[in-house]
Amino acid sequence: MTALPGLLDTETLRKDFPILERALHDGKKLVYLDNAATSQTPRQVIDVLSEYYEQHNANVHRGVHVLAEEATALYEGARDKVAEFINAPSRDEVIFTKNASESLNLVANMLGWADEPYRVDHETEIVITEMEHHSNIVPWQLLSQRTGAKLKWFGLTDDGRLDLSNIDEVITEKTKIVSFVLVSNILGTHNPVEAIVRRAQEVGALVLVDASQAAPHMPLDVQALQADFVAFTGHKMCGPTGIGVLWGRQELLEDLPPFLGGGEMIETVSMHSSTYAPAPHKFEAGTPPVAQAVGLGAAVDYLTAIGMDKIAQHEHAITEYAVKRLLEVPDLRIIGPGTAEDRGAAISFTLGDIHPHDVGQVLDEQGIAVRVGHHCARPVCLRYGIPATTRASFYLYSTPGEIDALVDGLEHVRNFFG
Amino acid sequence: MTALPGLLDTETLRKDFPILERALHDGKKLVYLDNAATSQTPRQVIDVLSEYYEQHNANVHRGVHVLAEEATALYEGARDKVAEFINAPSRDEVIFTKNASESLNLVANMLGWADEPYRVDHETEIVITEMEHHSNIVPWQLLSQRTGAKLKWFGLTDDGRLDLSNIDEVITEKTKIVSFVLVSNILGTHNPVEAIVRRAQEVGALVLVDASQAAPHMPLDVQALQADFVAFTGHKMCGPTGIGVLWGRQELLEDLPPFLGGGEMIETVSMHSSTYAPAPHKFEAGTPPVAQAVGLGAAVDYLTAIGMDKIAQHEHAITEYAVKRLLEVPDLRIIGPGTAEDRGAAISFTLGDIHPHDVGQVLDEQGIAVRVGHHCARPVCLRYGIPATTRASFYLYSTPGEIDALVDGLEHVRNFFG
Amino acid sequence: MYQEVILDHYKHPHGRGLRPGDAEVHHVNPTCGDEITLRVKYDGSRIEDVSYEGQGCSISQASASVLNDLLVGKDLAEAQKIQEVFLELMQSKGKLEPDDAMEEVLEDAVAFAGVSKYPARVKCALLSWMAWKDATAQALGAGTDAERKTA
Amino acid sequence: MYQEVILDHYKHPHGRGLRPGDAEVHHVNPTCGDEITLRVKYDGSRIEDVSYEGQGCSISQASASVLNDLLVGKDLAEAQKIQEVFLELMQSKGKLEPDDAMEEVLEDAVAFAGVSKYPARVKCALLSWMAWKDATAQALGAGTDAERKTA
Ligand SMILES: Cc1ncc(COP(=O)(O)O)c(C=O)c1O
Ligand SMILES: Cc1ncc(COP(=O)(O)O)c(C=O)c1O
Repeated sequence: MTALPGLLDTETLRKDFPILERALHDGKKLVYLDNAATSQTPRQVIDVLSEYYEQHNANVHRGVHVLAEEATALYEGARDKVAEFINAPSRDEVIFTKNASESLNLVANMLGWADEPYRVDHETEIVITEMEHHSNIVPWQLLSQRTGAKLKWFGLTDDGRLDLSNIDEVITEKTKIVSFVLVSNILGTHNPVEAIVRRAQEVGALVLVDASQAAPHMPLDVQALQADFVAFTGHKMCGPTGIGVLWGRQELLEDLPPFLGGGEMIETVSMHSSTYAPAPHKFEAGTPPVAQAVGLGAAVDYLTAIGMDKIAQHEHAITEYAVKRLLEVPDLRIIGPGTAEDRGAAISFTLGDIHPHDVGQVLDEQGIAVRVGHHCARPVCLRYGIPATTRASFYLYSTPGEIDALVDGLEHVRNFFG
Repeated sequence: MTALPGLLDTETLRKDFPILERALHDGKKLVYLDNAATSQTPRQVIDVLSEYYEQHNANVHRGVHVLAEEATALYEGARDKVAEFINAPSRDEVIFTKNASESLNLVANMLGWADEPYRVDHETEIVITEMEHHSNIVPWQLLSQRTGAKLKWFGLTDDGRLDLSNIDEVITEKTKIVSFVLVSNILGTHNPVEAIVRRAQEVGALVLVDASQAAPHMPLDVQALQADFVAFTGHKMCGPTGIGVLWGRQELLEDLPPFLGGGEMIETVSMHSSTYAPAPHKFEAGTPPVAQAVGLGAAVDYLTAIGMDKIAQHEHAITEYAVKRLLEVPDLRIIGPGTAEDRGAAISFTLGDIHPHDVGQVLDEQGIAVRVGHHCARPVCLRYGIPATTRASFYLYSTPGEIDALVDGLEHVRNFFG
Repeated sequence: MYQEVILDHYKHPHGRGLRPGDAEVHHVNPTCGDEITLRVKYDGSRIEDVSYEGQGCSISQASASVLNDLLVGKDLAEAQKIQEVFLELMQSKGKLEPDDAMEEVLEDAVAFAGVSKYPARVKCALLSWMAWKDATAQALGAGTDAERKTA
Repeated sequence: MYQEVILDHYKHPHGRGLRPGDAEVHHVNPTCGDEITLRVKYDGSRIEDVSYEGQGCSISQASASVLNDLLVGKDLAEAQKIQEVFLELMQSKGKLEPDDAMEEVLEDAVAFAGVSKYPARVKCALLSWMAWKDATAQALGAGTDAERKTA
């Protein structure tokens, strides 16, 4: 076992994750390196979910009976936890959605239906980047098609970073919204928020940060980011599936129009017209993912107890080790930053001309779970002229031993197809 | 204990629901009569959820590793189960959403962005009814405001049924969509689908049926309904929160445009344009509520094993008994059909001039959980000139003894405020 | 939560009915349909009348009655003090035991302490108080507190 | 799943390269980025050539090579029969043990039986076959099978 400085006590911590005990393919131990796709769920979260259904389940906000009040308190309590986790100035700025994709679409739709000065229309421009997840590309393509707004984007440098050299031409007086990823799920790149926010503020554009790959892995402070909206997703941060978050600045949430209509989001309804509840409820139509929000609250408690700074430190050490070890593998080319500086714990690579699908399959036969494909970021593959990549991504429970297993596995892949 | 014909063996069956064992307020046994708001969750579903996170959790559709294939098989297996449950001609017609509200908004948005002949615009009309849940009102008000389409509706008769006497004036050649509730959550009314569908087909309008209060309680056959879309929600049918369903006819799903954009719903993406995956994936952007779909599949298994016809029979017997017993309570007025014919298992009522909030609170003190308020159907309250109602709603585990407890509780309420 | 005092105010509300005023607001509790129409009449900064009409549960009705008792005749500053103390009590989640000082300020209204344990009912108890605050802002053209829309 | 036969076809693909044809299609496997450009050339109802270029995993590449082997020279009806049997095998979820009759029809392609256990890879194995079906429909103007858009 390799000892690296800054590692968490993974031996203890891995016991919290029942799935990490699983044996695959005749007894091979699971080496789970697909954390950028989804993280595993600790016992503490699974138990909270069961307890919710066994003890407190009810619809929220509408009841005077005990269960309804308990469920409401748990649901709204989860909002408090998330607000604190991201240092939101107000709990009412935290909107629960079903995933990060809905959060991103929510902003696109708010702006499409907004009044001035927010309205996106054919005279305005939208700015994204070439390293976005499809969930931060397609909503803007749809908005652009439907409003006539022009979609622009930042390109990438050869080493997998944003090319901001032409920032003043990309973000202009016409720009209404700049939406970009804080940490790329394919390249691992950690993007420079400040430069982009500064320019956006100069021209009066709003800023949406896709923090799906950041919230799970590092301290996230929405006030420090100075963005207007921040989106992330529960299942990548030890939480359940079916829950996402959009944080937005209160004045904006007050001014912007609703998206989905229905129960919970109204103030009063007649057949002729309706008025809407204040945020966050204005944006939470229908019965919310109650148990899932409660589960996310438990995940936040779990992560906070360990400490987000400690988790970031652990992952940095693991990533540094992984970069070093991977670069020892012949014919392996990292797609993205070639060091552990300003990068997250997802590393994409190609292995000679062995197709990633084959790499992934042969690794799987050894119990090693990685992701292969375009990782919902196909423009990045186009940019670097590759059909797909293999991606290994780490989390708080990842160990140097797992990196060693990956490297051994890759050797085996090379021999197999050699 | 009253013995009624057609009852299920609730003594055995209630053991499946841990929450029904709960004691409230110093040992009072929970009498849960708020099933129209949300149903309780059987052990069988809770266990499947835990097992998912403990054994199979992964992101779906994108992976070649074992966990990803297992999670995908479970998720898509749940789609098969739901398709069978509603007798869908094809599994690809089943779209997973986060709740019924999203399902209803999805249709409204599809039609707003559709090409001819489906497009809703300022020359066309939308038809709903006065007994809709807010989730089937507000999306159409938003669509009407945003497209200029005219919103029309069927009124109600004094005994809580749809007034279809002017059906030919309400549904006209201009009508693009007729959206109505199969069973009302406030009145309990079971609506006559055939008459409405026939008229809609005559004029070439699409039909959306809100089956949120039907799917949990009776056999549902989307082919027999002859509707174009059917929406319902998981948490009212023994499933988890955070999952809903939209069923739609395949040709329509092929022709209609997507709503939310993102991962999973694409075929291929470049910065300049994207193409979309075939349905159902076209309408499932982002990581879906995987565990919740799997949980819904388990709920469908649970209900099917008991038998939807048997459940319907049980609830009919319970409802008949409840109507009879409630009408014995002085000053109690049922809002909605005054018999058990063509009605579901939700009964709304007023009790003299005691405000429903007070009725609900005093019942709660006795461990009896009912809902009070406008039940997200405020136009119904306006129609009948009442501020709110008290609603008792039953499910497969409801017993005659619980009806008796309710009636005793209401006597206590009358004495308290008398 | 149903203290004798509350039931009394509910059954025999004080100052109910709409009388002439300087401003009128209509507030709704969207979750349950409680409604109140409330008017305030000021004589300078002195509250000459608070009149109201509404429908709702015992808590919201009794609370309006208590409000009328407590605020009519008071000076605005004093009334705001009372409103703040009542708000504090209602937001205490049942954890605040009213002391003598509070009882002196709130009089009958301390009976609402038990209501603060029930989040769904806190809104009922506060409905008339929020309406009064809003109406006052309108009547005196003061401040930025009229964020709730009136119909 | 990586049978010797499959690896052989992957390393030494048969009939690879684009040659003149009557129709060309481009198919993509959206989940993984496998791509194929495929042309068919018909002489009446006889398949004169199936030529292709593509990038993708060993399974998709080997499958295109096997397809070329199996279909070139065949009559359309016979080719469709082969395609259907291959489809059946691939959709069998690993539960179908190819018998002699099937082996007679599919020859080398029975090696793909193991792939059918892996849903994510079935699409790879079928990519060229779906492209062939589509191209054939275009070339012969036949049927309604061209539902997948080509780029
Ligand atoms: C008739 C009806 N339609 C729609 C809904 C909305 O369902 P959900 O809140 O799960 O979106 C409900 C329940 O709240 C309902 O009873
Ligand atoms: C950077 C990034 N943005 C957005 C998403 C979308 O998250 P979800 O699939 O939970 O909606 C993901 C993950 O899939 C991601 O990695």
